Amino acid sequence: MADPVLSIRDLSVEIPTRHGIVRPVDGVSYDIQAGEILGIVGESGAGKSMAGNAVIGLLNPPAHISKGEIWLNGQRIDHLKGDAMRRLRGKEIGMVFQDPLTSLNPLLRIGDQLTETMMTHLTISRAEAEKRAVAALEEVGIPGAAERVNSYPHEFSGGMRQRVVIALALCAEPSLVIADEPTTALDVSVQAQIIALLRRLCRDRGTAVMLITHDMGVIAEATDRVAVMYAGRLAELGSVRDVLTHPQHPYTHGLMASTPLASQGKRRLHQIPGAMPRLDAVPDGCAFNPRCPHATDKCRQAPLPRLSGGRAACWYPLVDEKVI
Amino acid sequence: MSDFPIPVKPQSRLRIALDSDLFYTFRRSPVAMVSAAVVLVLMFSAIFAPLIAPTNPFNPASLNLMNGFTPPMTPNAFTGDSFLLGTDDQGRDVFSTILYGMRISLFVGVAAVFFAMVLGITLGLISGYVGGWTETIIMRTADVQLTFPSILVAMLIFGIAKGVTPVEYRDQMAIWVLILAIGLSDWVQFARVVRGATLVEKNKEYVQAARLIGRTPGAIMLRHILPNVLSPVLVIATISLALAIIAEATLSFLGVGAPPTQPSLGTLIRIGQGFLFSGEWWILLFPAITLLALALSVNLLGDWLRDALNPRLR
Amino acid sequence: MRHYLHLAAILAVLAPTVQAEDFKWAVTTDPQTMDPHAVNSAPVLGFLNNVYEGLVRRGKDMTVEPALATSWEPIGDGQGWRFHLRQGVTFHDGAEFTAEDVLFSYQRASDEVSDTRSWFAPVSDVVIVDDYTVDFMTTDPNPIFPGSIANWMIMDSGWAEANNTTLPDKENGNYATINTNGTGAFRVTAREPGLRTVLEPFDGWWGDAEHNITSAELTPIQNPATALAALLSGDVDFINPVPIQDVARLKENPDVEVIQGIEARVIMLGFPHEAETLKYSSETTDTNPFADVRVRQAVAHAINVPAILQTIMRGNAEEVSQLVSAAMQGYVAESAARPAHDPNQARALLAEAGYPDGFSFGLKCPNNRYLNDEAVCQAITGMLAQVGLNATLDAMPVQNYWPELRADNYDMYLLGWSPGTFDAEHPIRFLAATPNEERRVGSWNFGGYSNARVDELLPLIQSEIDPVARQAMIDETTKILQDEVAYVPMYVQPLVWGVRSNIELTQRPDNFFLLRWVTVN
Amino acid sequence: MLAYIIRRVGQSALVLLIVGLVAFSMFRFVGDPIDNMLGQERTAEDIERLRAQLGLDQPFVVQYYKFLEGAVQGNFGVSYRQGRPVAEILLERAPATLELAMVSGVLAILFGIALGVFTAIRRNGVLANVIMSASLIGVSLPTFLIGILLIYLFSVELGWLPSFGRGETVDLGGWTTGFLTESGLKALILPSITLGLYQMTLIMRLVRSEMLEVLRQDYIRFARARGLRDRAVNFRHALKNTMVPVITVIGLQLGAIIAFAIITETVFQWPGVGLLFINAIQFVDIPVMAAYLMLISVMFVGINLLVDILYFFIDPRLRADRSGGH
Repeated sequence: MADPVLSIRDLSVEIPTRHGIVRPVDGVSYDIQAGEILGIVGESGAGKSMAGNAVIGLLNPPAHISKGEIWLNGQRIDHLKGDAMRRLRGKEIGMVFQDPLTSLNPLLRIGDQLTETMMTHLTISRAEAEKRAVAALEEVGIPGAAERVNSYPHEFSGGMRQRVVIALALCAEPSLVIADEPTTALDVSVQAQIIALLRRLCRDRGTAVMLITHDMGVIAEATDRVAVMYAGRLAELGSVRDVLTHPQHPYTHGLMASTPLASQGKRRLHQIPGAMPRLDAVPDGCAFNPRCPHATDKCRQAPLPRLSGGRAACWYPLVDEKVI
Repeated sequence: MSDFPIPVKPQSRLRIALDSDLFYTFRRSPVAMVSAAVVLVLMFSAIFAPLIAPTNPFNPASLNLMNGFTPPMTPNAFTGDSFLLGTDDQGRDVFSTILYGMRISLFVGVAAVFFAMVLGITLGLISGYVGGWTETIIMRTADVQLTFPSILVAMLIFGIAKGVTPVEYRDQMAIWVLILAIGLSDWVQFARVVRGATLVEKNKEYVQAARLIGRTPGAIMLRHILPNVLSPVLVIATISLALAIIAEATLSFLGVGAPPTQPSLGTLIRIGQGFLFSGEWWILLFPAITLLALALSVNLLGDWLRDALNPRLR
Repeated sequence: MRHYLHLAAILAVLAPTVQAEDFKWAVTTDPQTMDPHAVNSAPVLGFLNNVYEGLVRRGKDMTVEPALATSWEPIGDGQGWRFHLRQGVTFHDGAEFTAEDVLFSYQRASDEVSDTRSWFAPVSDVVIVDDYTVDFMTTDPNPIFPGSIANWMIMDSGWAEANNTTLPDKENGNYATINTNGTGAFRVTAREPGLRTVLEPFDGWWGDAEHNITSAELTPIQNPATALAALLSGDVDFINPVPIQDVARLKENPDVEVIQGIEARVIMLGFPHEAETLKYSSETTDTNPFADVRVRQAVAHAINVPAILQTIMRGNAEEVSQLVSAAMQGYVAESAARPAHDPNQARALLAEAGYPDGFSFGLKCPNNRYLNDEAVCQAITGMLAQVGLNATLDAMPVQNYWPELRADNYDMYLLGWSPGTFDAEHPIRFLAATPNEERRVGSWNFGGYSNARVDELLPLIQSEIDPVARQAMIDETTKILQDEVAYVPMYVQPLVWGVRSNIELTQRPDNFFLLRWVTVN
Repeated sequence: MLAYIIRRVGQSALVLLIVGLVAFSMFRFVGDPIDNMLGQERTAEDIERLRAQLGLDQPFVVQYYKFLEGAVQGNFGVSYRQGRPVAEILLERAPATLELAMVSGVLAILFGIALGVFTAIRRNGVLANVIMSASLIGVSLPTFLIGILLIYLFSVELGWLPSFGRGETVDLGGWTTGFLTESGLKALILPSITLGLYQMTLIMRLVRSEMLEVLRQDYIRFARARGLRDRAVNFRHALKNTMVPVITVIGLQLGAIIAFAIITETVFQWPGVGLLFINAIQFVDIPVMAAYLMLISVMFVGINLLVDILYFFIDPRLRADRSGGH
């Protein structure tokens, strides 16, 4: 196996608050290979976006990386500051946000936003950048790209805007794309198109993708591997087929059981009792223990086993319990 | 961060207040605490001026003209009386006059802002909630009002009020006219903010629900919409208070302020500026410092409040 | 779009003229018109005295001296006055001054639309005897007539006709509102109303120049602090007035000098003699205590004038007991004593009049008319309160003040009076005589004070030629007014001018500033 | 767009009419012009005659109608005080006020925007916080006091700058300007600081809060995520987006500058329309007051219109929206 494009090692993010320090990302490790799509899934507040923000260096103060390492193409980037980090953004790491309606500057033509980005990172002339902007829009499937470069964002529909956003994220040809809930704000009808587009572009270019979502459908459809996060920690990490069909962590299991998958047909959905803990009140031991049907005293007291070799961070991984 | 699940458990009001984010950020901001302390001290001394002040400068019978122009903490050449901050041209104790003057300034400021707030909120709620012609009329009126510089509005109102008030009441009217004048020149921004917020809120589910279960528009506006627009209103109110106090001083300079026998801080400054070159600096300096401290603290508090009430800026 | 440039103007500006004799001064109120007959007000007449001249003028000590007339004498037994005109005088535009201009100026100044009309009320006819002799016929003997027309300025008849300004026009203005053509020592070279007025010496002036200025500029500055700053920083050479409170400080400043004098203006309190009830009392609503002379006496005794002069006026004013100051003709020296400040006596008088606990009432006061008027009224309020007279002070700008007084909206008011004729008859006519439209008397007697003997004496005073007999009648009138406390005269407003130390000038008691007495060193 | 402008102009005309009516109804209370027009020795008869001549004995609605009749023909009457056509006087005085307002406005806008951006970007910096707090001093003291203190310091004590007036002016075909002479420029300094300080503080604070608001928008995060330089993010992306509300307020503040010029002009004896207005009040010069208020209203209405038109150029979204009416 080649070196991963992105390698996160034991990453923790901390936010000091009046209620004490909270850790929205706590000891997380995973790799993404070139051309691979890694899905990050979890409830809101589970720390999945925070991890993405940590990678691209856009944590909002006072949030900061407190521990761990981030390696990008063999270069350690978690300690980079200011301009050094800025050069990586867009150039090495592209990012797609959730809401295409607010991701584009309403006052600038999309062509300008594209050329501006390219000219920041690539040593090309304006004319060349303009040419590439049209090509980039064509690539993401915008009809009449040559004219639409002069349009303003409000002249596009939501799905089209997200295509523009993807074009923007990819225009400097980064090796990693972080897509933070890229379809959540879109109509169901265009979600699949966008996912397919993202998948196609990255496969073609060999771009690594971190696809953050809470939508199991998107995970099933688009990703190669999946990381399940709970209360800032990695609960389970494995190939998408394994995790979806044979979850080992009780939380993943519960999550799968509560997700309506097309294959399942009509059936009463399962609910996980309780709610994810506040980040300033994560219980000792396994964070999931208050809600876990299998929890023992060990789960409540002993420090959580870190995910290393195995798939699930659990004392009692479920073995071959199919979700039906 | 705002999407962290927040537990709901019953708490006393005080507990809620002390536990609130507002109080927390307050404790973390030395500027806010100092400003609040200054405002509190000044407000306290204004309210209890009759108890604190050594003399009552509003009682003409108690004044001794020969005490006029006594420098601070220096015995008067004729009467031998000594005053902490000196006396003004009428022999009034500057310290007492400041306390009493602040009373008037604060009263005018608070009342004017309150008036502007009530008017602005009412009209803003109505125009936002009812819409249609009512909205057009209210908001066009607001435009006309904005068209007119606030000091001119205040001067016009002052002129008209002086004219229409029966002569017997005119003397007591000055203060109320000031309140009316400043308040009327200030309601528009409240109305605009409230209207904007109302437009947003009225389409939210909870308002729709309240409407469906048959709440009257008045009740919906008061119980459901109003609480949601209060924080921007509070911010505007704070800053308006400082502006109102200054506006009162400016009007006084233009000769339409508080009567000289019951001077406000602004009137004191207007009077005091006449002694800037003559060496009686204390007549101007102390009221000016007081006004500066008051307005500055209120402004700083307003600043802090704006940031504190806007969770996204925190 | 117009875009041409006055190159010459720029060059003139960029190369500043090096003339030490440029003189700049600032006053509170701009002369509102350049027409000498349109408005009878001190700012206008004072300024225009530099530009226009009358048959007679007043000297540095207010004595009447020859100007465009070289001499004058009574005609017969008080039928009028004959004026012999100065020959060889020319107007600024070069026209010659003759008797024709005097007659024209009489007609212009005495017309119904002219504000100066009242000066000529005693005149029945004006007759040109020859080119340089004019007779003024009066209805009654008029001993003070020459002095009473010292501010009547002569305008060139030809100029007025040519420029269609044979009558003043207050409402719409006309040529003479902005332009001037006098015989005076200075001519106006630039006039921007409300902003600045520039004068230059008139080369063809008949008199001998006592000044050395080559150019003078008047700027009205309203805010006293700004005016003072302008003087201190040397931006102007002379300001009038200097705020009283700044006098002491200015005296210590070596760059600046203070010139003080006693003005003609007497500051007094007035009463609603005629009113049935008080207007602003909270408890005394069915009667008018001020109709009782004892109450008015109490007021006079309650006011501590020396204290006002000591503090508010900073020792720069003099107290006064009658309607004219000591500098005026007809001043009664033996009646010079003011009622003493005596709160106890005031209280006793009030008790005697039936008001042992005093009463409340409203005191009206202007706040931009007289020197420190508002502060004085405040002080008066305090002093009256000490004897139980609780005045509510309502101070207002003068534009609101006169209408209030005319509408009788007061229980007591502050008034300043400056006799335009410098004679004691003037305030008697305007303030003491029973108001009478037809006889044109008592027009400023807001309170309607009325005394039959005063009304009887006034016409006699006006026509008495014998100075001794005339003075006796003035004495009697003064005594009556004092006894009845028709008014409470308090002090004479001080004249305080501030000049840069390199300037020499003369302060005339009527507060007129004359450029022809200015020397720039 | 054209329909929109026409409708706005129509509304503006209505606003002007109302302003005029309000103004006329209040003139009765300002005082009586008669006393200033007649001397000490006037009689009651003189007063009545002059009042009738001026039409002051008529109901104010009639006076208003007559004023409108004249105003439509460009005739604003004759000043009671100066006996000259009001239009002429206003034209004479307008350059002084406009130049002062312009300089103060430019100062306020330049410094306001620069400091606003600075304090927003360095939100938690010490210097930014000091600037924020210090700027409040400018709005915590009345303008007239600031003006007097400036005069005291720079004219009287230091003697650097003139204490009053406009200095030498140059006549450019009816427009007198103080920009071309040294004394004219010097004379501008203190008044424009006095006048602009308040507006500068206001603009600065507004720019700051709008910047903070914009800086947390997704498209700014997205711009940062694309690795754009800080300068591009802060100015090209953020500042431009703050401009719509900022321009609105600046527009209104320009009007306020002209209104507040009343006080500054009084303190500095600045020969502009504000001083004229204050004098007019003092002398109850009704034609001047009426014309001044109309002038101010026209300016405001014009500025508002201009601001709205500016929006079109700044915000492409409005170009689409407005055609349908708003």
